[in-house]
Amino acid sequence: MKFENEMKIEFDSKSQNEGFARVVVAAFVAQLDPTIEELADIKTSISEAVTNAIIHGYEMYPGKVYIYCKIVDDVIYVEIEDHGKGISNIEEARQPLFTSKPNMERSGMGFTVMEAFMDNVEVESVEGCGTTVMMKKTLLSLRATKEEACNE
Amino acid sequence: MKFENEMKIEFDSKSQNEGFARVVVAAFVAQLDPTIEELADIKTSISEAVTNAIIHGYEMYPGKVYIYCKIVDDVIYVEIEDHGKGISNIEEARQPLFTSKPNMERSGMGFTVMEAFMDNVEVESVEGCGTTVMMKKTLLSLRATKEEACNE
Amino acid sequence: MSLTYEIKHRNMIVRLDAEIDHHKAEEIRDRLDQLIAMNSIKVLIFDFSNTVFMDSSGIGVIMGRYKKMKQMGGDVGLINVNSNIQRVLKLSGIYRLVKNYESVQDAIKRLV
Amino acid sequence: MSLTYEIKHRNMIVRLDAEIDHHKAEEIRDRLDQLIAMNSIKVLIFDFSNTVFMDSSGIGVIMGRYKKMKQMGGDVGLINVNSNIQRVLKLSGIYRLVKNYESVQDAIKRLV
Ligand SMILES: Nc1ncnc2c1ncn2[C@@H]1O[C@H](COP(=O)(O)OP(=O)(O)O)[C@@H](O)[C@H]1O
Ligand SMILES: Nc1ncnc2c1ncn2[C@@H]1O[C@H](COP(=O)(O)OP(=O)(O)O)[C@@H](O)[C@H]1O
Repeated sequence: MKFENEMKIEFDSKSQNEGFARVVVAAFVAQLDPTIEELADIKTSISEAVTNAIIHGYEMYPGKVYIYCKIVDDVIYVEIEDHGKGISNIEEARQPLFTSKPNMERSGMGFTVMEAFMDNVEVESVEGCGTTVMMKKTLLSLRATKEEACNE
Repeated sequence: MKFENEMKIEFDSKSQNEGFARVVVAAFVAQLDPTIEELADIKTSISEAVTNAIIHGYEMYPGKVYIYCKIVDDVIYVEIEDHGKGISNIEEARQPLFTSKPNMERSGMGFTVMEAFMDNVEVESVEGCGTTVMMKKTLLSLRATKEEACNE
Repeated sequence: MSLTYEIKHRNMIVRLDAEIDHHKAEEIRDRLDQLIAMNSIKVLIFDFSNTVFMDSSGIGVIMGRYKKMKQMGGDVGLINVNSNIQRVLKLSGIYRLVKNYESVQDAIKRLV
Repeated sequence: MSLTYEIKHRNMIVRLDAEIDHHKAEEIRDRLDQLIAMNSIKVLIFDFSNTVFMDSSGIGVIMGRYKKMKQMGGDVGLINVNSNIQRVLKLSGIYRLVKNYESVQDAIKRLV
């Protein structure tokens, strides 16, 4: 039988909610018993996408950040959405070290971190409408445990 | 200036999400630096309302539980909503020890716990449509800290 | 589930989970009833030393075991209950039937 | 903010917060720049021994301080970086400019 669970969360585009978003996703993912490294990968990726929504999507304007999270067996699927200003050139935005806010000391490494730490990252954006980042990761730890259990 | 923050969350009516709901609300409330006792009060009340939505609202049917949480200065406002079967007699339901599921070893103390641990609890319910429990609590710890800061 | 137990002369000490809610309660109840039956337990002591959270579902578990043990001529006691959990238990009036004890020894002395 | 620091002969060791994200980064940056200016710091050592989480905002903070310190003829080093944070730092290529050291002594010896 498939193991499935999903949740949605919506919160204000305030920087103090970045840590909150990490805790929420980490708590939801905890049911899969991830390794410390897997959990760190997911928390870091969430942090990057949520920060981007707040500082690039909404800039100084107040708005809502939406996270949708789904677990199907050992696969975690996360969507981070904002209704902010959108990205005009997604390809350029995803380049390592590219940032539109160097004066804010942004490193331009957000998308690179997500791509390195998750199995798959897709970005959809419409200028003036907002951005959705979709990420997927398979927890190998869980798969390994299951295989062990089968071999016993 | 008013300190304000709000969030909404929506998750499956599965019992493993009871713990998840507690962590989410606790993480959101953490920004107010509650005492251990205040945090325990809030977590316990959330747990009661979410459990009720899952076992009484939806019984064995799958559905969604919704939590809305707002902080205004030192006041925490929480709404727990289900679109389940509703409560026909709210007054009776709120009586200590009243339960419609004694065979499930429910103690009938859920509403009593919420009333004891939160400052104010309101229940709205429409049979066949669902139930919303609205709870409020002022964090005295925060007020005390502020007054101390003023007196210094 | 992280429930562990120890049995001595038909007395069973059960160290409960870190968090007792409805999700956990069902597992705990089934496991306890199985252990009680298999070992003809007379005195059941709930040890809360690992438990940091309990909602009213825990009251149901304790009351259910209390009724069961009493029917069989046994009894139930509690040890190491933290103050937050005590506040939940107090509300329910369960302390008229089931008491907190200082230690396992104390509980067994008074209950057996 | 839980940033603490120690200054010895214009060397400053800064023990950073438990979680470094964009929210914290702004505070950390402002505090560091103030401390660097006030104490004419020459060598800045970031101590990550309390830090359990860092995202790419932390890279920005380190890079920013690195550029600043270099301009003034100073330097920057890192100590006690856990493996998850190292993975974030590695991605950015920052290790070509700023290195991990074994200890405060080691860092000061090589950087001063
Ligand atoms: N949600 C978003 N809304 C608008 N623009 C975005 C969003 N996310 C990323 N961007 C754009 O993509 C660029 C690169 O993002 P990223 O790799 O995370 O680096 P950084 O956040 O350090 O700038 C950003 O500088 C910004 O211009
Ligand atoms: N969300 C809900 N939907 C439908 N019925 C509910 C809901 N919440 C509470 N009730 C009703 O109110 C009764 C009392 O609730 P409560 O005081 O929490 O005790 P318990 O959950 O132990 O039964 C329940 O037994 C149930 O009949």
